[in-house]
Amino acid sequence: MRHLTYYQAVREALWQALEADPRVFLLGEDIATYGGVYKVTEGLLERFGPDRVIDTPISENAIIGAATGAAIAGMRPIAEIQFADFIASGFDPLVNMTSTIHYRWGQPVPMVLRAPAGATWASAGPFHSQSMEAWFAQIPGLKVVMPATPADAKGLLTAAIRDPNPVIVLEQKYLYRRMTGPVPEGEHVVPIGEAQVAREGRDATIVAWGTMAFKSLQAAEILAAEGIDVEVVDLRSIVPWDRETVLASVAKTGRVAVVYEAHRTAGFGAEVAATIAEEAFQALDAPILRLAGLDTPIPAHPVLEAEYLPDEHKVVEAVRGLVGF
Amino acid sequence: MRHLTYYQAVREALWQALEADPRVFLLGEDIATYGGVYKVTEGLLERFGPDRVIDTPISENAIIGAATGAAIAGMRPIAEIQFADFIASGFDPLVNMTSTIHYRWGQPVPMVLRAPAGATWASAGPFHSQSMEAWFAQIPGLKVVMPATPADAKGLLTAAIRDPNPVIVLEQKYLYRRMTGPVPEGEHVVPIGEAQVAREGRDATIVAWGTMAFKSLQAAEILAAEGIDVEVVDLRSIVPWDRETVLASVAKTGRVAVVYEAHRTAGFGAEVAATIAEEAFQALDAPILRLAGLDTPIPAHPVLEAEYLPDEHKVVEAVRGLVGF
Amino acid sequence: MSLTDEHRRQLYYYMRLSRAVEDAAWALNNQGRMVGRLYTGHGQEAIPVGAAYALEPEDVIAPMYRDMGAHLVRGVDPVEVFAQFMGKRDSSNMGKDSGLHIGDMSRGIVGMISVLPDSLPVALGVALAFKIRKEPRVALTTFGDGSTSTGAFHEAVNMAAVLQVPLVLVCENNGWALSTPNAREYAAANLVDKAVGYGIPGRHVDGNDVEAVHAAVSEAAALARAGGGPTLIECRTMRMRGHSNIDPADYVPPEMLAEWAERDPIHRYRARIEAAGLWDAEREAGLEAELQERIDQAIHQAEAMPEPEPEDVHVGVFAE
Amino acid sequence: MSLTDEHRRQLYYYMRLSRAVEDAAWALNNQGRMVGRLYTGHGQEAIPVGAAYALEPEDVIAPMYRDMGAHLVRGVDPVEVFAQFMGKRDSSNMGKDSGLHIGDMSRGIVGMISVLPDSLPVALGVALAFKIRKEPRVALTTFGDGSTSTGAFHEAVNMAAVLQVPLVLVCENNGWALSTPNAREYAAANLVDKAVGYGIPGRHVDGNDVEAVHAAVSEAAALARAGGGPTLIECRTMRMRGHSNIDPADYVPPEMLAEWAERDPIHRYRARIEAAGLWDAEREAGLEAELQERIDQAIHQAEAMPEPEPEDVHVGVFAE
Ligand SMILES: Cc1ncc(C[n+]2csc(CCOP(=O)(O)OP(=O)(O)O)c2C)c(N)n1
Ligand SMILES: Cc1ncc(C[n+]2csc(CCOP(=O)(O)OP(=O)(O)O)c2C)c(N)n1
Ligand SMILES: [Mg+2]
Ligand SMILES: [Mg+2]
Repeated sequence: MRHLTYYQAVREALWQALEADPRVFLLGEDIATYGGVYKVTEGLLERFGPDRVIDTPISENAIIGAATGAAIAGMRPIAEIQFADFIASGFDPLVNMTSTIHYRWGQPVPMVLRAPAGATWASAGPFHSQSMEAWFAQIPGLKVVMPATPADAKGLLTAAIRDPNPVIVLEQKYLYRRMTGPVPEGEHVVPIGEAQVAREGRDATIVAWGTMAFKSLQAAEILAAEGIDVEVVDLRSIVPWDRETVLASVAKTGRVAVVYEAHRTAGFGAEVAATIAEEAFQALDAPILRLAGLDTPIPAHPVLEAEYLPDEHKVVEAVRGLVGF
Repeated sequence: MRHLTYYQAVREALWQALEADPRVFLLGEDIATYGGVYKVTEGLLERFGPDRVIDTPISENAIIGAATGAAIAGMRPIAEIQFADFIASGFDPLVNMTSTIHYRWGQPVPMVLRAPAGATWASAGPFHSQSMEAWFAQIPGLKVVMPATPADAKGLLTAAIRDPNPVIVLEQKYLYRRMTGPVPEGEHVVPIGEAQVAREGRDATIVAWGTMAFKSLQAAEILAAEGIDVEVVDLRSIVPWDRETVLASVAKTGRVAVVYEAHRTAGFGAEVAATIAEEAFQALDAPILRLAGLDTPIPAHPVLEAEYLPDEHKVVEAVRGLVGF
Repeated sequence: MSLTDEHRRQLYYYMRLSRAVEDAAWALNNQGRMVGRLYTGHGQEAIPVGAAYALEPEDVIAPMYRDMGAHLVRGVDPVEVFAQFMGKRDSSNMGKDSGLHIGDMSRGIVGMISVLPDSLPVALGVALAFKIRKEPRVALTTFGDGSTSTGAFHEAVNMAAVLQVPLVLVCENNGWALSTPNAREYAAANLVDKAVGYGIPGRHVDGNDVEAVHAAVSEAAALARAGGGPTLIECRTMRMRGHSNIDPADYVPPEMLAEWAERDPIHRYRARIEAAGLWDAEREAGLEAELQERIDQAIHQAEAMPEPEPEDVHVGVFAE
Repeated sequence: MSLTDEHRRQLYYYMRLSRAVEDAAWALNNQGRMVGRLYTGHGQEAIPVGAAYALEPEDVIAPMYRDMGAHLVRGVDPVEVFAQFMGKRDSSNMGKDSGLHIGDMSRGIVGMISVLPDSLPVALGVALAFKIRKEPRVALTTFGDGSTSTGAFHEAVNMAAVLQVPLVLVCENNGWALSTPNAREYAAANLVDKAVGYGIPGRHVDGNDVEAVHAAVSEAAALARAGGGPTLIECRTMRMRGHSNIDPADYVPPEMLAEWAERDPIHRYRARIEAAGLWDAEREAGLEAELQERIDQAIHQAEAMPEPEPEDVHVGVFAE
């Protein structure tokens, strides 16, 4: 199969959706003329014109509100927030208006909110590095996906565009240009809510998502060389999340590490761990381990950033402890 | 000791702080002339004047930003957000600016953000009932307290006002006029970060906070009549939270239910449960149980609201199951 | 659209119906027969009625909580209103939300939420959809004076102006945002001065004159439909009751209420259509009886509707 | 304050120093010797220098990322700037944040964050503190044209106007918000038209004329200090480089750059002070040498400072 880089896979999903469905349009800051700060939307203005690829003022609240309005008026808007951190500036419409419309009056809101999220291991600092999936997971009515491969970047975005609900796609900016992989050329849909067993193993389970799934697979290779055989479950979707696949893996291995990049406290990994504690209590041979970002802002200096972030080496160390328990 | 209602205890803390410290002032919507929608700030304008009790336009972002600015300029602002739900409209300054100032350039931000939070069991509906402590717990740099008694309402607010950090006080609007209790007349400080064993017991531990601590104590009485002796730990502070007291209780009882009003998924109870799963694995005789609000918006109709909310009867039922495990 | 005699009688009718429904709801609420509080548009009826009446059926309106009249003009039946207010299972919000948060895109009504003024950016999006599809439709949204202090207002109006979408912005300036008077909400001489900063036309209208509101909105809608972008219309009125039915509003100077009582939009309009020979005591008596009956029946019907069942709470978080 | 000869030479000095520091940083950044990207105020130096120079030491400034000159005027040494840019342990941000996010209340500088324009409501709060304490101090904040589209801007400016706090609002309108030109940011003829809607004085100033900026800010500060509330000053300028050092900015028409190059604030001001007999080639040569040495030394000193240690990450989330 043909290989694409992660950001190219995102662009392909957008391109194909714009081709296939006249209701689809894009809006966001600097996405048209500039092609987006990560050049993900480059070329789309030229192909689809300014009515379907719309540059907006710096107005995250209005971008999210407008996408919501266009969605209920029959369009399939795809809004980009330039960095996921800035969703905080449009937080209210998202969590109070967009997320509750269907529950309150039965009106579907088929919109997508895309945003580059997560750290870069390149000093992007406290306001261009955050992973805030836990905020959205607290809000009923929002779906959330975090693709960890180019194929999933295309497939989950495509699923998001077709979903009748608001879906937040937290694209992993670390992977945009670092990860290349096979991506189906034509229609490619990855169902929202299905985890992927990215690697099978017997000794322990790692549950991870986004960049941490990528790092965990690297860790698994290192561990394999030591004779430790870990299973890596890439969650892919945060809301809804695939409890069955996770619980089945834990039932098999009896040991689990939950690895996430967001701040440890009240991160989504807490939900995963709590669920396992509730549902798989008797299958566990060791305490559930969480490895996560620190409870500090995400610092800029590489020395500090490295200390903040979980990476393959920290995963390896954690899993060694887990297996030795 | 003299008894006060919860909202009176809040007002007394404000009153005494305004008396004691010229740096203290209040700002918010309808807090001055009107005395606040729950009349918590009634009488303060008359006593302290319009320079220290300030009505603002409907501008949650600017209220939070202005409190932050006044704090770094040497004041001790106490901002009110009329309903905690509307913090979403001022989310960005809080989570990105206010919370990171000290970490990034060493400047303390001694401000308090008060807001009536939680459901009312009186049809306040999706936008006047939310409990969003988990959002703030995900943000390093914000302290969060949720008093469950009049004494704590006064003592934690007083501690918050004196704290050199931004502290969010999620006052429990359900308790404002429903709960009366002894409150020390003079200076009364409840240290932030210390849980309270609100009831001692042997058979199981309930960890709860805010209104759910109140309801859990009611449940404990019912359970006691059945011969089930539960310990109720009222967390009081969410950030930082008192892991030691919780873990000690779990070590003693071996069984734990975490009860919270917020949406179940990714609620702060997930953090508590995950921590117990990690730290007290070998002390547990039963799976950690979570009883929480549903993963739906908080509905208005009493029939639906009752279904959404955990209450003393649901706690009783859950604990029966836990003890019978 | 210029108003025929029949139109003018209808404008009067809708204002009367709006007030009758709200008066009945006031009583119901005080009797504990409603879910949640009541926020009325008593004294402001000319604005939602005049504005909604100026729209075409295929247009979309995103009204605020005082806009009973706008709902009625769009075809919402009083039965639906009372069912909604009672949180009935088959009401617009199915008991999940309360108040006048009725939403129904098939009739072009965006359901509001409590957070202010969150329908405004949504209406911008509806208008954007019309623009993209090159449909000759407009979106209209109403909001209070207090709501113009919010960031949501600013971002949405500015973006609407930049994108030149067909949006009509109707501010119901009733002098107060809960207990906060205009002077503590904005420092400009007139709220409509904000239009200058957005580079869009601004109109200042007597909000207690239903025909003036209708004319201003008709003109703004025509401009928007023709690709001329948004207009900000400030309708000056007065909140004649408390913020909600539990607010005694003793912060409002009694003189102010007395002064505005003179300008009641319904009384004024009745005088006007009577002077024009379109209305008389007999018609009035007939209307009175009709409204009475319609309201009584509607309450009856609504009250007979089923309450939500506990299981309903789980339904509908996501669309299938 | 009227400008003496010495003041005028200082204005020139600070603009030159600002550009020299930024030029050096540009080179450092391209060599990978900085943490994070670089956003310069090249071509806009007259605004932060003129504005900061108009303040009293006890005033507070909340600058934006292009305001090197404002920091220098407030007494930040180039060593501190380079240390900050390198993320050194003893820099303002201790390596935890990067860019010109220097904060130091002892010198009246509010540290900005990336989210736009979050210093604006903070500056409002600083001004509010001054007002409450009845101190004759003002807060000043600068922000880009693009930032005026945000809700944060609107809420803060409106509240400042309503509360009549001593705040000076300086918009550095450089024509662009990243790739977005003014015409797609706002629809008004002039950005300063927004002042009308806020009911505050608005001033339109040539942002490439340091004395004009200084005069406008002095006047606004005097008004604010006297209890006259906020003023919005639009300083018209041009962003002469890419948004950051990695943006080639090929969306900017070359003619536009050429036209503005003619109006470079430093070259213009040098001509002006030369014409006034305050400056000459000899002084210029001396300054050149002095700057060169100062910058070289500063970089050296900064580079010798220790990097953060891994454990530092844990320090300082909360104040004790
Ligand atoms: C963002 C937000 N903040 C606060 C409130 C609480 N609140 C509800 S109505 C209201 C006053 C609104 O005033 P205005 O917009 O003038 O409308 P009016 O009630 O006068 O018609 C306030 C402060 C809210 N609903 N949303
Ligand atoms: C809320 C928010 N949205 C988006 C961004 C990304 N961003 C950084 S700078 C910038 C352009 C700012 O333009 P302007 O305010 O005119 O300042 P300039 O860079 O032109 O000096 C954008 C969109 C941001 N920092 N904050
Ligand atoms: Mg009003
Ligand atoms: Mg700019």
